[in-house]
Amino acid sequence: MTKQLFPRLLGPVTLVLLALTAWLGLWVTPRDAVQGNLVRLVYVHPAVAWVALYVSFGTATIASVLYLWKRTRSIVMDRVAHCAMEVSVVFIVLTLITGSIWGRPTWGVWWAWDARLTSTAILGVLALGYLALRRANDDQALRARRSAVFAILAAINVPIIHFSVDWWKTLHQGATVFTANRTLLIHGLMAWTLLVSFLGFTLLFFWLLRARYRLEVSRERALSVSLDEALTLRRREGAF
Amino acid sequence: MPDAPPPVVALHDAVVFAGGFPLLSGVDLDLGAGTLSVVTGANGAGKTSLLRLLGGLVALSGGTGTVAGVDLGSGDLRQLRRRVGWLGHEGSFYDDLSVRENLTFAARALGRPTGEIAPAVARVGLEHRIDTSAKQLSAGQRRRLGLAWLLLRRAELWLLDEPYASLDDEGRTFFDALLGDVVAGGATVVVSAHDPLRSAALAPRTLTLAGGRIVGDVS
Amino acid sequence: MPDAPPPVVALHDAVVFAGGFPLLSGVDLDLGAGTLSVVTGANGAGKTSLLRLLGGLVALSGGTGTVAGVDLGSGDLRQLRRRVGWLGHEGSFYDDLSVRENLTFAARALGRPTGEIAPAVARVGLEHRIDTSAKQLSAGQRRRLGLAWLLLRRAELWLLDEPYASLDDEGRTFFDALLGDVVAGGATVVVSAHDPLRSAALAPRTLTLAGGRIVGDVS
Amino acid sequence: MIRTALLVAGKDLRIELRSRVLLWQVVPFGVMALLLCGLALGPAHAGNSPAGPGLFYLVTLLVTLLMINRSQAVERTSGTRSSVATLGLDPAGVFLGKALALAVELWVTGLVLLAGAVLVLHTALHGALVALPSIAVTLGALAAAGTLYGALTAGGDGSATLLPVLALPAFAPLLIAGERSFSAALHGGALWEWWVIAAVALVAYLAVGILLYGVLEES
Amino acid sequence: MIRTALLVAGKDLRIELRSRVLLWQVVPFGVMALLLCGLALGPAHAGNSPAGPGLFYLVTLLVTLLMINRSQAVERTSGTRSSVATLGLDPAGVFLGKALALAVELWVTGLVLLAGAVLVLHTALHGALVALPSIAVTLGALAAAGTLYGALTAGGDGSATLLPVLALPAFAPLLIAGERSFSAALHGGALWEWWVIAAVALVAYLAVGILLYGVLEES
Ligand code: HEM
Ligand SMILES: Nc1ncnc2c1ncn2[C@@H]1O[C@H](COP(=O)(O)OP(=O)(O)OP(=O)(O)O)[C@@H](O)[C@H]1O
Ligand SMILES: Nc1ncnc2c1ncn2[C@@H]1O[C@H](COP(=O)(O)OP(=O)(O)OP(=O)(O)O)[C@@H](O)[C@H]1O
Ligand SMILES: [Mg+2]
Ligand SMILES: [Mg+2]
Repeated sequence: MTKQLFPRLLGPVTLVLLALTAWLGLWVTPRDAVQGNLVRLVYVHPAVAWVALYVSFGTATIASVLYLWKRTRSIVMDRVAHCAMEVSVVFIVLTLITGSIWGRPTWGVWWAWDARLTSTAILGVLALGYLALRRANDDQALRARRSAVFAILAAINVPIIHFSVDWWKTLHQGATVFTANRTLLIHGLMAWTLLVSFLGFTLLFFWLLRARYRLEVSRERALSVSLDEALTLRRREGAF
Repeated sequence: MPDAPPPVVALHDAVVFAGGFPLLSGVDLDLGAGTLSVVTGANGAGKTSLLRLLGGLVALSGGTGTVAGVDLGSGDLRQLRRRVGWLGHEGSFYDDLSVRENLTFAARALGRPTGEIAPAVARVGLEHRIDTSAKQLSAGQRRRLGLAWLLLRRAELWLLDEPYASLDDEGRTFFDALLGDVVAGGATVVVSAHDPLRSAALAPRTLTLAGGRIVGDVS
Repeated sequence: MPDAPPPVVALHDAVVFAGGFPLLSGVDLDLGAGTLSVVTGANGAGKTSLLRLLGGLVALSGGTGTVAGVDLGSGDLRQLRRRVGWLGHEGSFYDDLSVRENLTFAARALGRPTGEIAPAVARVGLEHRIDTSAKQLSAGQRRRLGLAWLLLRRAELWLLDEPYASLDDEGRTFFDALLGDVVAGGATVVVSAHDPLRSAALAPRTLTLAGGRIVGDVS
Repeated sequence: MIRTALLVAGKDLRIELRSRVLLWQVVPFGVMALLLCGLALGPAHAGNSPAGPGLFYLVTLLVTLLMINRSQAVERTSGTRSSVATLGLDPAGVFLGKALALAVELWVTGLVLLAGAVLVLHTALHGALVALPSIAVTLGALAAAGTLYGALTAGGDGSATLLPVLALPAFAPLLIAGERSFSAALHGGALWEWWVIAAVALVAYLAVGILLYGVLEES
Repeated sequence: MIRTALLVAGKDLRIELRSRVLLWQVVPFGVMALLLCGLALGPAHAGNSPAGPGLFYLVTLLVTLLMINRSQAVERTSGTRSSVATLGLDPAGVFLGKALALAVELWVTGLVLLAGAVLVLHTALHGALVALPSIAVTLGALAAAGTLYGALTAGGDGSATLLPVLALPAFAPLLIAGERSFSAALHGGALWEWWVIAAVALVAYLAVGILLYGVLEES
């Protein structure tokens, strides 16, 4: 019962949280003295970036590690890694877009050669590279192993992105929402709205991941039906 | 209690897919140690694919199989490959190295004394080409180099894909003699071929493939 | 006055060097139109090299030669290649293109109607592989694709290097029939082979090579 | 000649579509290189930087080298060469066709890179649009020159490494001309001079290719 | 493991000696690229220019990409793969051996390029000598990473183009570290920090390679 309840609630809860974020972010919270209405992007951009870096890329990396470890090796892990990486591309692109939209009025440019921005873009190319690597190999097992290794190598970029603001003094905001010792710097309504947005986008990721995974499974099921057909056809080849 | 030695090859309903196409569509096969089998069948029947499966060069997609004690589904295919001697359609060496250097590499990799190289080369009749680089060899000479490489191997399981192709008469005679020696030495040999073997003395088991399955089995 | 038609192939003391090694060491050869010749000889005797010379794929280093009216020394080898049908040791197509696309390319390049493709494919028995890409074909299927490619060519001079290798029984029978047709149609065919041809009806001239020279000639 | 050119170009583009190397590999490579170059320049330099056109062409150069290799590799998988050589295609047509296919691929990649430059390097959109015809011509010239040099280096040992050595000096003037005319489009200045140089180079390389491609093809 | 490593490294270096790709193609390419870069900088900038180390490493990067391709291509000519796979070599040893061979080649090329930088870019000789150990470590790390990424992309469609996409982000930090420590050697500054980064990267890549190379090899 509960086992079925959770996935079924995932979609509605996500929608409610995102709607709540929109309502709180657009109507309830105040304008900022300096940034004006632009500050409302704070309810989108950090949450999307968080999902892109840690939740989705992290899921892909963990699944890859689990695939490579002999005891937990299974096609499920490979599929999860693949699907999470695809969703990750979406969130990285969203991070870049929301960041650019925010950057245009605040920094006066759509793009700057800031360490965080560049490394985020490189992470996007790496995610695309992962998908390209998958395409380049036909053999299922080899593809799974190679892409898992690559995902892990690519994940080194995530901490680099995170610390880039400290290592290179840059344009991009430093850690403003959470400081190193995990205390919230912003207070009141804004903090709650932020929390809701983080939750909402995180759930959105899992929702998308689940949808993508099911698509993959049904695709594979269709494939295995066609494989069975191919098998009978092949056997018939020898019949005459 | 154990009456018979375990078979070297034991496949049960083995299926191999490549790019959605079934190369093998359910093969059942048992081969004992020290046996010689010839696999025949029309073009595209799956002979090469069967040999590749036995050599651990492709993975099993369905069914079960054990070769030389290694489980094809869950075992370490690299272990298997070490014990297999493979001769493919095309010669398989470093093109830029000479005959001698190729064989030295193989001997070192296998931990064999390099003293065995000269006799192997002489046996396949490449003495006067020993310092020619592999890419300059003719088709039959490449095949002979492959045989010399196999001679160094002393594998448990020999997989030979159309070994006769592009060998001349003398080469085929020599090859038949070699097969006899190998089988007598206790190794298992699987040969794919379109013609029956030359030497009647070998009396192999003949497996006929069609559509990725075994449809005939005559010993 | 002219009593006999000029020979299609006329070599006089032809020598071919590659990297300082004589592949052919003085070949004298005359072949008339509409004849079938089989070149045999030990591995490394120079069979492939002779065919490559006749196809304009290597240059003459010494002696003289004319093939299909083109002087090998001073003529336009491209002219010659246009008139030659070549089937090499290994299949020779664009690996990423399907059987159909490869043949369409050839047909277009030769200015043949694409309507001839389907019959050619059917004739070599590749109908059910027509949309498979060339790199996925088995060894024998590649050989068959090569034959289909040749069927489109309608060349004057056919050069076939070990065509039997990796063809199955049915394929060889078909191939013999094809040879009969081609020779009857007036084309000249040179085949290199290690076995005698299947069909006794063909009655070819047999040239034996050794050490880059012709040492036997039986018709 | 034109028919052959279209045939060859169609074949090359079809292989490209089939293997998706351009889409999945070359374009991401270009974007990545652009990003890294931007990073290397550092924040101080970015922002409608005068280096924009230079970087654009530098990355284009790298991409071109990759694509030329690919364009030549297609022609020499296993036995493709002998077979296609015996089609006796008009070399001028082959040259034009391969250059055309390469140009199409370069134009597509160039558009993506241009978009990247506008977004990432803040190259002015208007300037980029003004520069478009000059870029098209320069990339065309690059394709013609690249095909020529590709044929020059193809087939030998390690041709992938020989190509850049020979081609770089030839490409350099093209790149400089392209960069100047792009800069001129951005910042105002004599646009035509450099435009004309690229156009002359295009015509010259095409002429040389049409005349000499046959000589470059291996015998 | 060490024995296998030395065997494989010896084989790779011997092939390299035999084919002379390094001597005749890679090194000239590097020198050429260095010259063009110097030219692009213009006379104003030349003369112990601060760009020296950056250019040196940029050229090294290009050279490395070429050499990785070459190092992998050697393993997959026609049938090499199946035969060598059946030698069952220890993958950790293969990785170490190939990385070692690549490192040796990179060191040789690096020395030539360094000499070129001193002569052409007027990089101070003394500084270059001080930088030597750091360059050696950086190139070693590059070789280890390159071997890893080479295996990752090997064999697939268009691996030559996939390699740079995947490897560039991994190489970039190495190059930056190398460049900084080279600059520090020239102009004074903290040498050790960057040195340590390169050394850590070297050890990390070696460890990853030893652990995971077997996973990357084709089945
Ligand atoms: C294309 C441009 C941008 C990109 C690619 C980008 C990327 C990122 C990434 C990857 C993070 C997550 C870092 C982490 O959690 O470790 C992040 C966080 C954040 N970004 Fe951006 N960003 C961009 C522009 C902007 C702009 C213009 C602003 C505001 C002026 C901004 C404000 C923030 C804030 C406040 C955070 C949360 C910081 C924290 O709590 O650690 N970003 N961004
Ligand atoms: N990736 C693939 N996709 C589709 N079909 C494939 C693929 N790989 C192989 N095939 C097909 O698998 C079949 C089996 O090939 P295999 O090489 O095992 O045949 P074979 O018995 O060795 O034939 P031959 O006598 O010609 O060597 C062939 O029909 C081939 O076309
Ligand atoms: N570049 C070269 N340097 C030295 N020897 C060479 C070179 N190229 C070819 N050879 C030699 O030339 C000889 C002739 O080769 P060719 O391929 O013509 O023989 P073949 O009769 O076709 O043999 P097979 O029956 O094995 O196909 C071979 O002995 C080969 O080793
Ligand atoms: Mg076969
Ligand atoms: Mg031959």
